[in-house]
Amino acid sequence: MDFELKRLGFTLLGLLIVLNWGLLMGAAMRKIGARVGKRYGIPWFQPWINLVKNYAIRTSLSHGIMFYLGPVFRLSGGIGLFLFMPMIIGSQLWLNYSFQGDLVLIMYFQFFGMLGMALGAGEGGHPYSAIGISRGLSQFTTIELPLTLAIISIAIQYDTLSIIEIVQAQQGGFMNWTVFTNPVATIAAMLSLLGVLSHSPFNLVIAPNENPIGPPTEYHGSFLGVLQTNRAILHVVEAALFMNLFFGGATNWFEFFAKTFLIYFWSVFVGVVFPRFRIEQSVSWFLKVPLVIGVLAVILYM
Amino acid sequence: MSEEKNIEQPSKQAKTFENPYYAKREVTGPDGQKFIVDPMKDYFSDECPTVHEPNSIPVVEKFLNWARAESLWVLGFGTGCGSIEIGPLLTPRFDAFRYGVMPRPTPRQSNVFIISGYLAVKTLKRVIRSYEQMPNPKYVLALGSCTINGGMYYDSYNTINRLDQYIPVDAYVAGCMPRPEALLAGFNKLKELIKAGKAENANEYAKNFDWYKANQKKIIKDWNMPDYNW
Amino acid sequence: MISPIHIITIGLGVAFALGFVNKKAKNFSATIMLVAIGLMGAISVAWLTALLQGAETVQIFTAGFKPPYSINLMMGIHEAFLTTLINVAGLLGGLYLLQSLKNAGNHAIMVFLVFIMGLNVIIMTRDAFNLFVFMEVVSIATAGLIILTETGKSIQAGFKYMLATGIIAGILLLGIIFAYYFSGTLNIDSLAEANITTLKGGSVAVLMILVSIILELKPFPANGWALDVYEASNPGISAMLSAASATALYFVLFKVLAIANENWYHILTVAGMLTFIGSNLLGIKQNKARRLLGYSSVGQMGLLMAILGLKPILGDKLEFIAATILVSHYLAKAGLFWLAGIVENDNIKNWSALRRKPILLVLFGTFLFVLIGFPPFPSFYGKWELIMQLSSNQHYYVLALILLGSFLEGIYLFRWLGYAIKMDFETLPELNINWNKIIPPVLFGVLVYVAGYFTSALVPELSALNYIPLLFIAGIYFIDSLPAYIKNTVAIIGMSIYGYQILPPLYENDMLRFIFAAIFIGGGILTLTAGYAYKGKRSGFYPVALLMYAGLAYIIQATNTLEFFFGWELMTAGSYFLIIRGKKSMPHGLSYMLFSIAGAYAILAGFGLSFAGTGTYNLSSLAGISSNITIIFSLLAIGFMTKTASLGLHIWLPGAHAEAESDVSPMVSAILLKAGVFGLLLLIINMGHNTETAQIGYILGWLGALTALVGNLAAAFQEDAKRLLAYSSIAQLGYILFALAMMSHLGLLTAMYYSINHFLYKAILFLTIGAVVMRVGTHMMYKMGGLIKNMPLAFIAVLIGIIALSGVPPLSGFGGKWLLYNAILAKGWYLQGAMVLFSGIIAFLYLFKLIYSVFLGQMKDNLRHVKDISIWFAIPVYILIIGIMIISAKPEWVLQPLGDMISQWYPNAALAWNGGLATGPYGYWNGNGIMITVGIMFVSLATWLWMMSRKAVQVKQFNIVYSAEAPQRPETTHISYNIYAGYNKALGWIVAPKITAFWDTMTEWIHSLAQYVRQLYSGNGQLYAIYVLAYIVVVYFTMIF
Amino acid sequence: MKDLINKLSKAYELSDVVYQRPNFTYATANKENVISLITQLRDLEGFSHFVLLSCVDWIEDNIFQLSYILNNPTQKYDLAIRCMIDRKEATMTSAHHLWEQIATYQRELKEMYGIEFPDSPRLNEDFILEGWDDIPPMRREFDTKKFSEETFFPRERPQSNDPATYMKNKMHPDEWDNTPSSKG
Repeated sequence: MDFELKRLGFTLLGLLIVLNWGLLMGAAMRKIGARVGKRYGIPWFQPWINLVKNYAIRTSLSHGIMFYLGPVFRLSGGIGLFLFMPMIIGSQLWLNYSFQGDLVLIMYFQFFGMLGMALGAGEGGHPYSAIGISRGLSQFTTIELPLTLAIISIAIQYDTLSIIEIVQAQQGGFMNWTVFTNPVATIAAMLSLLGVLSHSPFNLVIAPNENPIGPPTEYHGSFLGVLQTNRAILHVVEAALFMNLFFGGATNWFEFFAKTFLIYFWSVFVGVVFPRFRIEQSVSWFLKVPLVIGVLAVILYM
Repeated sequence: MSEEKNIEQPSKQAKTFENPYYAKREVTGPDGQKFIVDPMKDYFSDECPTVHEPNSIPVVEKFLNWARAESLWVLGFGTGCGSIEIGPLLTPRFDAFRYGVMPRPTPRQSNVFIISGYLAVKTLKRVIRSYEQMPNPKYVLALGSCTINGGMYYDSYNTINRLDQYIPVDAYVAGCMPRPEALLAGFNKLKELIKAGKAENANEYAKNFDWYKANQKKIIKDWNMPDYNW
Repeated sequence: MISPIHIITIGLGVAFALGFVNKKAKNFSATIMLVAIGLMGAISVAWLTALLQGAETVQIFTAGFKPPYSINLMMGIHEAFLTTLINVAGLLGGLYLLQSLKNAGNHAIMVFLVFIMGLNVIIMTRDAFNLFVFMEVVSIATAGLIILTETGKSIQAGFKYMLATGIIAGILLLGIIFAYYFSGTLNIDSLAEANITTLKGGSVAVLMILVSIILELKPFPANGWALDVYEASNPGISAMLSAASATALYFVLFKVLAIANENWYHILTVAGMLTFIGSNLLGIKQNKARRLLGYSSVGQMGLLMAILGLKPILGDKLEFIAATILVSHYLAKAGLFWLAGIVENDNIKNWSALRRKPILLVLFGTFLFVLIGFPPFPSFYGKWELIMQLSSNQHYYVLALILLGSFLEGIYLFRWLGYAIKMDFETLPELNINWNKIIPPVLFGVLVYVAGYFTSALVPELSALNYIPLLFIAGIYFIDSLPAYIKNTVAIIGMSIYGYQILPPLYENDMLRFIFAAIFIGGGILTLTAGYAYKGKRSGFYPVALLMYAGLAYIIQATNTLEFFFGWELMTAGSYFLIIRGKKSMPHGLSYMLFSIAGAYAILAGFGLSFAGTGTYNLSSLAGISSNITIIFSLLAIGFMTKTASLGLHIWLPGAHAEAESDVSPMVSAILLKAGVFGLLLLIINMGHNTETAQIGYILGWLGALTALVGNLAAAFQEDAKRLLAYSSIAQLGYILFALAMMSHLGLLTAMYYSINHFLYKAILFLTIGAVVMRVGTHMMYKMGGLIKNMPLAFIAVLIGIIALSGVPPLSGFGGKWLLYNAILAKGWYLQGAMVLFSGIIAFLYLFKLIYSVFLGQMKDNLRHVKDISIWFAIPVYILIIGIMIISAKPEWVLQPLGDMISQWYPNAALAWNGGLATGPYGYWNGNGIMITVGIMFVSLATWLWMMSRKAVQVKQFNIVYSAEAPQRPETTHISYNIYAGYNKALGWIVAPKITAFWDTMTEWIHSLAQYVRQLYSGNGQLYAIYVLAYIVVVYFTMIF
Repeated sequence: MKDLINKLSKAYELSDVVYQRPNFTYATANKENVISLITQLRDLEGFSHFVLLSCVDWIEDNIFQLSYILNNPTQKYDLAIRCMIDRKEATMTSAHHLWEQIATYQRELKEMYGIEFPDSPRLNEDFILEGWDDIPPMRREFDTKKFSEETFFPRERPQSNDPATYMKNKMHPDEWDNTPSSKG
């Protein structure tokens, strides 16, 4: 019982770290984007201010119970992913609640937040919400396909679906990382990652220019704050997933920060260079190059 | 000129303005039951705005005001010719992002409404709607002479002369047109006001709601929206 | 015992005597006639009972000489039975024709009497010349009866009939003369003894005799005259021709066949099959009821002829097969012609007039099912026995052709039934019904059930069958006039008692059957509960619903293939009627039935082959098959896959499920489809351990994956809520097929888990959406929207349903996905597996569309005041939700026993359980723990956000930011129609309706072929005569070569 | 082009023909003739493109001048047909059947000048103005300044200064007198 309490404490601490790291990473990425555009960019603490401001908004509107539950689902999705994801290998305390489920759980828990958010935004009744969601879901189906293939590939490679075991199998020098032992699967997954993090060119969902902000059009104040909180957590956790699967995981927090930053940077790096895809373009794109690479990754291990 | 006087004036048209979409209608339900649908009541909330008192703990309120001041999300709604000046604001040359200014596409997530110049009566209606849809700590930055006294359109039959008669204005940026630097100065002025706790115009609007509404309805003859657009 | 000769004496005597009766005393003469036929019948019945009790066959020699010098009659068991049939038909037919005969006058009454008497003699006589004479008598009488209705058409038909029978009679006479010339006898038995074919020129005699009798049986294509007769004459007469004449003539063929040699059996088989297929093919294009019945009659006679031709292989089973099919045909065809006389409308589309008198509709349906050979009617057993015998003797082509012909027959018969059940009947005139016209068909309707019961008693494999459910259904039918809630209660009580009886022993002994029985019976009770929401009588619903459940229960309890097939056919019939109850269900009911029949025939063929291989009907004997494994497995799998609606065989499903009533959709989707799964499971656990089946399994795996992909994609592009769910069912069954096809421990576990889950959530979704549809009056999702405000109960149910379906943790669907991952990795089906998982993700598209378009978004004007779903729908739905919650929180309660069960067959790579933690070959999963973790997290976050936003202003649907405007109408603001347009652009080509197009083309071809062949029948009497002659020539040349 | 004008002049009594530019001509026609004239121009003379329909308020002469400007894309030639109608009974035959877009011009003229075009589609719907219930604002008897002052809460405007004196006094009191321009 004592251990259980300790684990709970460490998990909450980890959540706090991840949240702040996510916010900082978000700021850093905005800053990088600005510097690429030769701007000075936002102050590094801007995300925290935005968060505080949003939680401090006084007006609150509700379109109904599901509208209110939408952000709850979304944040539960983010935090849940965090809970089921081992963060730092090497310490029992930073493994969170990952003993309850394996990689498949992570794969499908991603949808928890998406689905809830979709429903919440749906009850908002705004046409753009529905359009945004329909695009998001359409795109997400195809994003998952190469990722699924990559995961099957590494599951065959390591003969397990347990993230902890996958990470442990990669210990002992960077040449053991999946990225070097199974580069094809890594490529497929990293292409999927672009979609998972929904940066440009795969950000039609919230494309501010043609479809103002997409699903969260009606969300404001604390609802929006919850969504931003989730976004910060989710980005770190997604990056952590890829870190665990392909880049040898992390044995301490510094390694964690460095690796998640670089993985996240990959999507930003692509995002600042490429313009946005239309939905049928992005769907077809994922079903061309990444799919072929993913199939190749599986065939190599068949 | 005496001839002109002889010309008889056409009388004012007696017009009623009813939006057919919002007219009451009789509808048959799926079970054959008939009932009246009144869109203005059934589709729009008729609640009035309320005054949201600032946080009772001064330190907290000061902190929150600081956060509000440093995170100004602008409603991207180009109301007049001045909106041409907002674009450069986000370019590397002026880079308003460094002051925490960011454009948002939806009023629900914005705090600052930039009225960029002249306002036709028609546009005013949309401005009111968008303003009312913004959540409570909200600020109006009026840009250009037109918003102060009508500017070069002072005698036009369809542009308003004074914005503050219709919605509360926090800061004016004078000029025709003001340059982006002036706009940045306006933002900084607004920040000062917010930090000083003086930018509580959303509450003012709620307090003087009837007065504002009377002014708005005086010129918007085809008032076909609820009194407060949530 | 009265001598059978008195049948003749009574007939002839009364007929002559009638000549002296006053012409105006028509009532008297008609009564006399009926009494006479009754007496004749009494004699036959008396002989039948005596013979059945062991009396000796008697020979009667007229004029006191022995053959060949006298005419002799015989009264054996065959003769007694057939004369009984003919006299009963004559009695009822006479009753039916009472008015017509009276109107036509005494001579008509006389003719009718002579006709019946003649048929009796034809059956009894053993003398060739006597046979010829009475055949002529019957011919002339028939012609007289045909022109009884004095229309131009009937007179033409009578003429054509005379023309054709004249030719035939001439040839027959020639043949008899030759036979006498060569053998010196006219007695058939003596002719047979003389082995006439071996005599010089004898074969010509045999040819002439046999070919003329074959021609009398109206073989295709030399039967145009007969069809005109059926069509044009009074339906009462047609009934006599079809039931009595055909029966007698068939017996003549049976008798005379004794004189023929081996070659004739082949000729008969070929001629019979040609007729069976040809006339059924032509029937497809036919819209006139009586002509259609004519085609069907001719076809059935063709089948019977072929059966006679198969005598060498059928051996002592011949009589059973022929008798069951003959009796079925006799009862059904007479009944149908009589109904045709009542309907008085020759267009099959106008047979909906029968609905004015529901008993007639029931009779009609009964007779059609008799013709197709559904249980519990005699023809079912006959067909079963026939197929079994054919396959054990390796007559695969004949087997295939018989099934093909039956299938063709099914097409037009069920189309007709569909018209009768579904077409509008308000505009049709009232039926003109006399008591004497209604008694005969009703009596035959009863007889057909009685016959079925007695036939089943002859089949030892069915001795264990429990008839109580069927009696219960009959009971329900008799209280059909009571209000629905009473019948509903009775039905639920009945099912509960039945469940109470069969479930506990199954739980002890057979986990597999227990689970499916629990789904069938538990699901049945739950879906029936929803029936309380219906007001009024709901007539006809309960018997058919219970029939389906009874069929399912029989399938579960079946120990041999016959019982299984019996249950399968009952289930098909019941579900057909359930499906066709929907408003626009006519075409979907038909396509369902056709796929089902085709599937059932595949199963039949498969069972036949397995019988051939093992020599036993036992279901478990499937495991012992050593030959033809691939074919048997494929046939059975295809048969079962018509029910699971796998890709290619799925086109019946969307329409059938979507258009069915609100509480029927869950029955046919959540429950009925599991019958196919059960069949496949049986197949795999029995036959799955072979290398051959493993190869088929590989194909099935791909097929399942493709089904899942196409089903889900198609569902995403639907606008009709129920159609969406129907496509979703296709896809879900695709997962199950995929998992089953792996034939591994985890595969089967996944399939079972999916089956249970699919039952739960699809029942929830279909019930809820069905209830919503009942409230809002449309299936189209874009016409709904925003209903969460009015229907919170429905919303919660659908929400739970879609979360469970989508596989999002923590609800039960995730277990399925986890198992699937492990199974795929363990089996090594990576690419197919990825396809299945991909389609699982596509499911999100339609699930979101479903819940969003219906419950979220903008509410429409006309739906502002709809109420929440009926409480009677909500109760079963919430019971099912509790089920989902239990399975989600405690998956080990289900998975552990399932795993133990599957280990019997596939012990390798099982899951290891440690409390709630399951460890598979690849991963681990703690459903219990996840549920708790997610629950605590969700509740605390919800509370936190609620604390922050508890003062929220409740706004209404147009209070949205709308680019500074306000929405004008909810219809234009609710984004739902074609919401996945972009996705459609990218991937829509996958679901282009190629398969539907394929089946449409097939249908078109069959119709075109029928149309082409139909040109044979020009309606020209001379041409028909030439056909008859040509037929003889062809047979002659066939004999020579 | 003169040939064309001469030809038309005979048939339609054109007056005030002004050859404005080599490719642009004004002509005035009677109210009754205008529609048939532009029909002929469209169908027979190749003026297939309708440029615009506008109005001038000649309040002193108590007339509205309508100008239909047509374009002949093959010859690259514009022809403006002017037509004077009475201000008091400002009604003109609708020409929307010739070019559909004319209906829109006519809505504008109805809204801004109050000119009636019977049978023109959607003529009485709001076009640019929303909820306007005063006299049509482009009629010259409408006093827009007065309207603005009555309606829009005018702010007290600052005293308007002569820029030259203002600059002299306020900004350059010393230098001003010495500039050459002030001397000259």
